[in-house]
Amino acid sequence: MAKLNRKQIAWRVAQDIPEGAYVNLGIGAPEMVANYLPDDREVIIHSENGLLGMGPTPTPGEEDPDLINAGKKPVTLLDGGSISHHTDSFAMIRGGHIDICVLGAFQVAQNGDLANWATLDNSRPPGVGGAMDLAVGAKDVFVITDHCTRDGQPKLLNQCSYPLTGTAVVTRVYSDHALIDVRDNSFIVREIADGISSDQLSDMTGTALTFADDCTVLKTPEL
Amino acid sequence: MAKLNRKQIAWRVAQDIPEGAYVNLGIGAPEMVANYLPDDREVIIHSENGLLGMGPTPTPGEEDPDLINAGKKPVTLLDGGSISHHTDSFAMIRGGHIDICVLGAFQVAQNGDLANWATLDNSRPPGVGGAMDLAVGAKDVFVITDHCTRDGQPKLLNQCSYPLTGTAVVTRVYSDHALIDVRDNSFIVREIADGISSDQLSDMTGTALTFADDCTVLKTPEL
Amino acid sequence: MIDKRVYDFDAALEGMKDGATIMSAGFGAAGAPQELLEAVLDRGYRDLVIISNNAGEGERGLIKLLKERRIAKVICSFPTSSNSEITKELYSAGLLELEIVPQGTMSERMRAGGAGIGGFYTRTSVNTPLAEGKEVRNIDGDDYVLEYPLKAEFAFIKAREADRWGNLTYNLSARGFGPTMAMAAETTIVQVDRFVELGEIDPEQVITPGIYVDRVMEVEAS
Amino acid sequence: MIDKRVYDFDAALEGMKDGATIMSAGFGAAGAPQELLEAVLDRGYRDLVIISNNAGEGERGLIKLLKERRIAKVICSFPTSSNSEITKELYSAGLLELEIVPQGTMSERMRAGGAGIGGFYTRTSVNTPLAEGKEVRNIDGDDYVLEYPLKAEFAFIKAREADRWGNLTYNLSARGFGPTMAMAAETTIVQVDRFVELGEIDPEQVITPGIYVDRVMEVEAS
Repeated sequence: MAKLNRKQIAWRVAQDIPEGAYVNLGIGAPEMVANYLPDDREVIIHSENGLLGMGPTPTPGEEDPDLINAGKKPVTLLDGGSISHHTDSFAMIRGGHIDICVLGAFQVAQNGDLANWATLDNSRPPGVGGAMDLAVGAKDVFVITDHCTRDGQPKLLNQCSYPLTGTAVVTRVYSDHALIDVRDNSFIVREIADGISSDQLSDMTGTALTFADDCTVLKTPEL
Repeated sequence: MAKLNRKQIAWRVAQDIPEGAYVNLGIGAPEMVANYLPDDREVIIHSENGLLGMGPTPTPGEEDPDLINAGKKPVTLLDGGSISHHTDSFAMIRGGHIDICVLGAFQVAQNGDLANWATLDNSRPPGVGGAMDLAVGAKDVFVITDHCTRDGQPKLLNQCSYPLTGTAVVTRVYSDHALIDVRDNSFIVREIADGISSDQLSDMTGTALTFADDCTVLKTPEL
Repeated sequence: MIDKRVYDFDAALEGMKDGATIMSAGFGAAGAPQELLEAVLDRGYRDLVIISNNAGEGERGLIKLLKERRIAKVICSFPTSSNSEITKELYSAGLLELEIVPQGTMSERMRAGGAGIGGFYTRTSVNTPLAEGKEVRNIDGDDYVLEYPLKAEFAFIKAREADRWGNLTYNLSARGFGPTMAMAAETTIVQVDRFVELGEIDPEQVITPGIYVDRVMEVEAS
Repeated sequence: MIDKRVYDFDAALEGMKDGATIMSAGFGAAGAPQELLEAVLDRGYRDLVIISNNAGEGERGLIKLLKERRIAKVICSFPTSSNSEITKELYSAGLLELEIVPQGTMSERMRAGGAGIGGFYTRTSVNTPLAEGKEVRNIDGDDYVLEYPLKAEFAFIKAREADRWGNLTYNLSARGFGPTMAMAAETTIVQVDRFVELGEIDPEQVITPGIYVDRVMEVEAS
């Protein structure tokens, strides 16, 4: 059984980002997607704090504390990049101008509901950041997630039990076991990791899966 | 009987614009106010089409068709001037950041209602421009107007008969006969042109006037 | 490679059709995309709905379209200018529909369309004929009118510089409605004075980021 | 002569008081007005209500105010950072009130406050706990939540350059919430890297026009 590691999931997402797309990459694992975009593909990355055309991490010593991404890490701007203030940056998000955003998730429901900002643990201060804006604003919401929690609970469910980020927003899930479209109130498995059976995947999922007729093996390089 | 000419009315308004005020001058007679601001007084003039810190008319030959005022006439920018797009420019107006706007009027009512955008003549296309935004947005709305229409009808009334621009917005009227505050549902005469009696002014007005205890002569230079 | 540059009006106007709704930037002649509008005229499109601050001025652009009776309706704040008799004539003859919107409300409605705002409350036009039939709501003691977003199929914009990503700068008060209309249209078409290389515009001086722009064309003033 | 420049923190903070509501720009440390916040700390003000994207980060500014228990409440989108334990501790102990607002809604609410918008409808947060108790309205088939403007007595901003009229430029992503907060506060106080002469900033490159700025002070990074 060969589940994907985080880099491989990020690589797989990157292959689906088309030339010319405006893409917002969430904090954490989604940020890694930028590392695996094909060299010949021009993609414009948006960061909620006002960057459009974000470039790679600067070489050590070249960091500018005033040029950071949503995760507050130093970044660069590509030629053609631009700066906007926060309200203008969120107008891009909320106005439907971002083609794809890639987010992490605690839970995803088969109707596309997303829970990724708060758990049921009230001792921790909640924090939402730009997640709710991205969830409703981006044309496509891709989720990167492990198929199950660390203690084996499914994260793909009939219905989310955690507080929602948005309803009916997720369009595709990239898990460590499969690539799954969310459509017509169903999880439709498009690609499944090598060595994982349909039954095994179903056992790890909290609701019924539909397997596409042309469901193939989810292939990634070693990373 | 010495009524004021337009230049004299504009001069009188200009004396009431304090140092540091952000001021929007409407198209037509209000534009002339800029010509009479005291030389030692720094006032920042806003034009609805995105200019802040508007300067005087350019010298002939120096006009830029892309640097015009709300009346579409060539202007200049002072040092410290800035450009904004239309929505940002109207955010200044509507957000209450303009201290004073000076507008023309067809009619003003004693409660401060203003009618200055449409008559009852339906054959002419109506046009409102930024008048309704300025009327509600500016902290003070000063009106420059003749006291009566060309055919002798009063323009200061108990109630406007023309379509309104805004309700309870005018704070002061500068007419060719008097300077009148609009307060507590009353026209309060502060200054009256030389040679005009209270009775004469009342006869030209479509509602009762209150004369301030310290009402003085409205003095202007010859212009 | 992303390349939003086009080199002729046919490419610039791809998808244009009779009955299209077009936002046309410009305040008077400043920032008016005259050549794009005239290319629409040349190609015979009609029954157009125009969203523009003025229903034409002078002899160019919208005035030409009005004279040729290509425009069914104009949504604007101030239709006439001292030098635009045709607008008055068509309106008086019942041949031109006008929808009058306060200038700030018009601009804010377009921003709402571009920014995903479903509606907003403004004090502008309360108790006036322009608020007739609209919902009024008292918020903290003041009455506000509910206004809805304004969108369009096309925006026509005139800018100073564009790069191949569609980033724009403008010239002085020709900025006007350009940045807002660019957000609010499905397809934003820009005529620019000159193309520049990617990276030539300082990231802090980009006024309209390319995300809002579909096509840019270098057009010499005619 | 209009001159918004001040030369010490006492002049910059004139009118500050216990219980004041302060918008503090900055996203993480970028654009955070640390020295202004610390001047508030030094002067002993308490029971402050802070509006800021984060409830502090690192060791400066808001974190110092939190450690000294000067802040009663923070309105923010994301209170904690990897390096801000104090926020979690105070919250867990019931010593800090937090109001969580989606980042785009927070920004838009401040813009509404600055632009005279009485309220607006957004899809953000519909059907989530952050929309609880709020009016929901279906517009053209989608549900929207009604949000109201957010204003404050003071805005603290960090900018790059300022002239005596208060025109501002910013450094890269330190722009952040600055331009919006400047619009939304009664008194906007700006710490800048350097003063420039009137006219040195190109009129097209002014990001925050002086109309939104009350005081500017040159502050060396400390």
